[in-house]
Amino acid sequence: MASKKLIYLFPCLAEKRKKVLQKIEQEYPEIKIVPIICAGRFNTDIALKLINDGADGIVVLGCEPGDCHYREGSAISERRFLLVKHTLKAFGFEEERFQALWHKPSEVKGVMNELNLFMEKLASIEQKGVEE
Amino acid sequence: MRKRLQKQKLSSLIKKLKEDATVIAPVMTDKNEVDFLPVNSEEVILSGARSLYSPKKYIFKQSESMYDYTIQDSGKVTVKESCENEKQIIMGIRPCDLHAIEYMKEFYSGKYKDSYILRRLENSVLIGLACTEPSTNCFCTSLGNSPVDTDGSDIMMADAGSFYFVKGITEKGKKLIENNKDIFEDSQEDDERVLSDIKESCEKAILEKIDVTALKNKVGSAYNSDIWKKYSDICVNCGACTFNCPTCTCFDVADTSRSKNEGCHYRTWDTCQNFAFTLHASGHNPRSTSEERLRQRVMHKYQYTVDQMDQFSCTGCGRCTQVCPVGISMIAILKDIKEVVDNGEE
Amino acid sequence: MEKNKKAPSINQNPYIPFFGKLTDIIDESHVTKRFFVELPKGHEKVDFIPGQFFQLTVPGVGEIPISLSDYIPEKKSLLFCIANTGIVTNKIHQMKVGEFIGVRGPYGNGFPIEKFKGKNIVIVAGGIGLFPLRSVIEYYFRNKNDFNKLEVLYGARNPREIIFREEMKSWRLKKDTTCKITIDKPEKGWDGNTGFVCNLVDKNYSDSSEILFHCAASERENTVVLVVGPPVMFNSILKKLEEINFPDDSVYLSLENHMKCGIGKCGHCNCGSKYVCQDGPIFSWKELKTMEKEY
Amino acid sequence: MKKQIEKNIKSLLHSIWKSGDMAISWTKTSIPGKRTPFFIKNKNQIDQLVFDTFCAVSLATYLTEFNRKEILPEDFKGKLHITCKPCDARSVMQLFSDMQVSEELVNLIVIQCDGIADESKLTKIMSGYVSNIEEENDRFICKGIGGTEKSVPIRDCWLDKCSDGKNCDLPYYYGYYFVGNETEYRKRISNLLHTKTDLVQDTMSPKELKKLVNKELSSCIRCNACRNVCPACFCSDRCVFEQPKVNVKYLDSEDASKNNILYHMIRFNHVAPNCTGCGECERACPMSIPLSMFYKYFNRLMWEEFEYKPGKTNSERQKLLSYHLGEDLV
Repeated sequence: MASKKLIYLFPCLAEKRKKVLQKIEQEYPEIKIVPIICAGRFNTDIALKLINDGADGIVVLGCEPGDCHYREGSAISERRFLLVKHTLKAFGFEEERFQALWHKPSEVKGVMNELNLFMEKLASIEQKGVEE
Repeated sequence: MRKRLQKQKLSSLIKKLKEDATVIAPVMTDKNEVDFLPVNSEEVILSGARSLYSPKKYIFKQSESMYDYTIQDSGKVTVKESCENEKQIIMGIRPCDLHAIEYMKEFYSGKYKDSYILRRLENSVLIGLACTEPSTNCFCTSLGNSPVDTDGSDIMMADAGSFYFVKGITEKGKKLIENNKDIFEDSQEDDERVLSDIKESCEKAILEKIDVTALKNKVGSAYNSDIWKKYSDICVNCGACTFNCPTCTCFDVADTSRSKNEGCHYRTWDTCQNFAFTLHASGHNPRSTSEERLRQRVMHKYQYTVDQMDQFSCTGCGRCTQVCPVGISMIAILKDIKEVVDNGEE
Repeated sequence: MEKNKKAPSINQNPYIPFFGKLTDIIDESHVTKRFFVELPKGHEKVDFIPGQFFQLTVPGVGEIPISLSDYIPEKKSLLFCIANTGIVTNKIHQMKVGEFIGVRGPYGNGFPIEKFKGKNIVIVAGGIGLFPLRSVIEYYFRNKNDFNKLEVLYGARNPREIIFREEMKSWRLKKDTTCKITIDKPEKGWDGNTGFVCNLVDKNYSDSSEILFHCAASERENTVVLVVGPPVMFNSILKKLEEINFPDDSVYLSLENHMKCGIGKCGHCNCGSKYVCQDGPIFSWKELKTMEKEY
Repeated sequence: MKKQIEKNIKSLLHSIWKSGDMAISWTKTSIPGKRTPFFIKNKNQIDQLVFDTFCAVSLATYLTEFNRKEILPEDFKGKLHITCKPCDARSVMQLFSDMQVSEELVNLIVIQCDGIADESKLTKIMSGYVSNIEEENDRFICKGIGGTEKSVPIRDCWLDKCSDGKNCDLPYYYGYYFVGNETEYRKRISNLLHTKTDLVQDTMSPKELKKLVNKELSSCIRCNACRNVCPACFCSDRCVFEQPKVNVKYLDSEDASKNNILYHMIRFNHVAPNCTGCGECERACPMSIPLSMFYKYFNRLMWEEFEYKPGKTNSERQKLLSYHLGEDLV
């Protein structure tokens, strides 16, 4: 049952990220890609809203902390994302639904690997839900 | 039409009524509070003081859809009105809440008629219950109401020890009694005295009494006084008072979309204590301070509706005082107003 | 106002709009546009008094009150002039010809136009306040014989925000009509008046109102002043009018409290014991003096 | 004992009062068991203040409202004295460290507290309203409106946070006055602080928890009481929920219960880094929603992840919203 998943990807708009995004579009056409300026600029409330409205997963794709074009951008959001995960947990959503991926803009393989893992996790959550 | 209902027959009455309507009555929730909820049969609580939550939510819902829209491919929009026609019977409403429903009925009529609420009122049978015990916050007698008032109800009940004294008030109520006449018994001649007994004992137990009726049309003169500042300092402008108030009628209207072409237009409760309530699109806010918003709430209850409809829109249930997280008491405000008004007259 | 309409029954739901087609959209200034809405079958006839407003709905976005600028019976369409200020107006600005917009109304009391007959009309407007007054101006020209002179005093923030530019030129050419425009601050390429619109009702100002200050005293007595604009603006106008002892029952203002339902139920526009949407939005200065200052 | 503390507060205030000062404290209302905040604007009002077992309202909330309204009188030129229970004192500390209120302005008076009772809990225990309450040692002697009389242990009416004891520690701050016996107080709470409590988040599966959250929050009426009494919610009129022009309308669903979950999720997501666990939200909630099940979780999270307890000192910057280059992550 891999059909009809609602997954949002928020990539930061580093120049060299185009290649990855193309690849993701090819492999996972169901993922909705919403570009943002920087992962540090990501409004975490939106993640909460989307998941509450029934999205299956949210992925934020940003540069490694310390490597961010805006210096502290992704580092500060790393901490905030931790809070989002715990907010989800506290309210009875699976925290795995929210995931931040930190990669160099030019990297493709690593991103795809992690994305695969993420998709598998989502599938297993669903499996669990069915079993229960 | 006067009848008796033996207490053990109550559950069979509810069972019978449930056949063609939802029966709503005060029950004990798992948080140990009395609330109006749809009931099965036995757990109904028809004793003690009025419930913390009013039955307003079954007439004026916290949020309700007003219409659904669909945008067709041609761009045309079709609208489907949300229309509830479910019958409901609300039991155990105390006179203060009955007054509130009566007020609401009048407010939502007028030149333009709020069809959602009026339709729901038409589909409901309201069974009142004479109030045997006040809460610490009650002050209905201050507003000229009494714990055994029947206006607003279709049927009035009163606890008379082993049985309930039942009185059909409106046609709707009398019909209901007629349909279930095997459950009711005929009443004795002096049963009516129950009401006056309850009235006497209940009124005696009310802690606070201040003659608000004498203030009718005079509350407005306290508009510029400094009592508002005293309370607005403390007030946190949360709106718990307005949402728990049985007569607060304000609502907000908004649209939401379910998909690209579908969605609904709905309304939710709103409160004048909210900063954004009066905010203009330009950024100007007529009631930008806490003081003005608190004054609006009090003035609206005791002056503005007197101007518009010649009645207070407060029934003295005291819920605003009870739920206030910082302990602002409506009676204290009224006492201050009275002082200001009296001083002004001298 | 005589409202000879029958009171509707419960089943006539006043909250349900009907949908009209946008037949034409014209850019007015850089933040305002004109929208012509064609009335659908069954709703062609509109009993409307200048100054009344309609509730416009964009499905899925929201509902807002907008004053009617004109009703064109020949074309069976309504003219709304809308500034881009909030979420809903922004959405309306993005709409294209052929799309549908929800309309219900007209609501409010409108200007007591019958009372104005045989009098001079002075219109004072700031910014987009001229939009609702356009219906009065159109009414004036259609029933020219009923009225005396007309003067439009208009203040805009800057020349780019001046609305009804072309119309104003044509109004000026007509008999008995004057138009005066002012912008808030001096700007390159503007050789007209500068300063706030309240200057135009100041007797010491060089280019002040013709009817109020440069005509016979009897003319001034036979005049009504209609003011529409933000609260800051109309308060300063009222101050100026107070200085010349202008009678308060000949000044009419439009309040623009936040409204949601348009029919006096939602409580947002409550101001004292009045609901601005139902008892207003047009109030005379005399009424306003007795009301709480919550507008 | 309590009478003595009240007396001490009054005499302390009298001794430190200078003209132009203001104080925030509690006073009685006409309703038994209800205390209301009280703004003392001149010296002869000091004697009206009350401190007893029912002073539940946290006065720290009012410090957040300096931006919102003019609570200071026009002739204010001195200090703002604020009486606090130890748990509220930590909220004040948090406001200091978030730079919401200047330390120079506020004079903190911490009062020894042996647990605060909740009037609504008393009503529930009595299963009726009370017309008169008297305190005797550690019991309330209550007289019901119907005429019944009952003695109730004070401990049964305590606010949840008082029986837990996790919020009772004093902040590390040199500048407060303590009314009562500080060493005795510290001794009493020292063994309370490290009790471990189980949270629903640990014991329940997400699905069960979701059900529970759904059930509890479906009764929320969105009156904003939890937000407005929260000392950590200092955005007042500029709160996200009150922005008419926000592009994303967060709460636009006609389904109220779904909406409520989002409201509380966003609220906790915003305040969790500053939440001292004062429990005001739960106390203020007119629908008795057990909001503690959420804030306790976040309190523990802050401690476990960052060794950070909001409100511990007046200068520690909260960890979730600040970052300096080179600092360790998480």
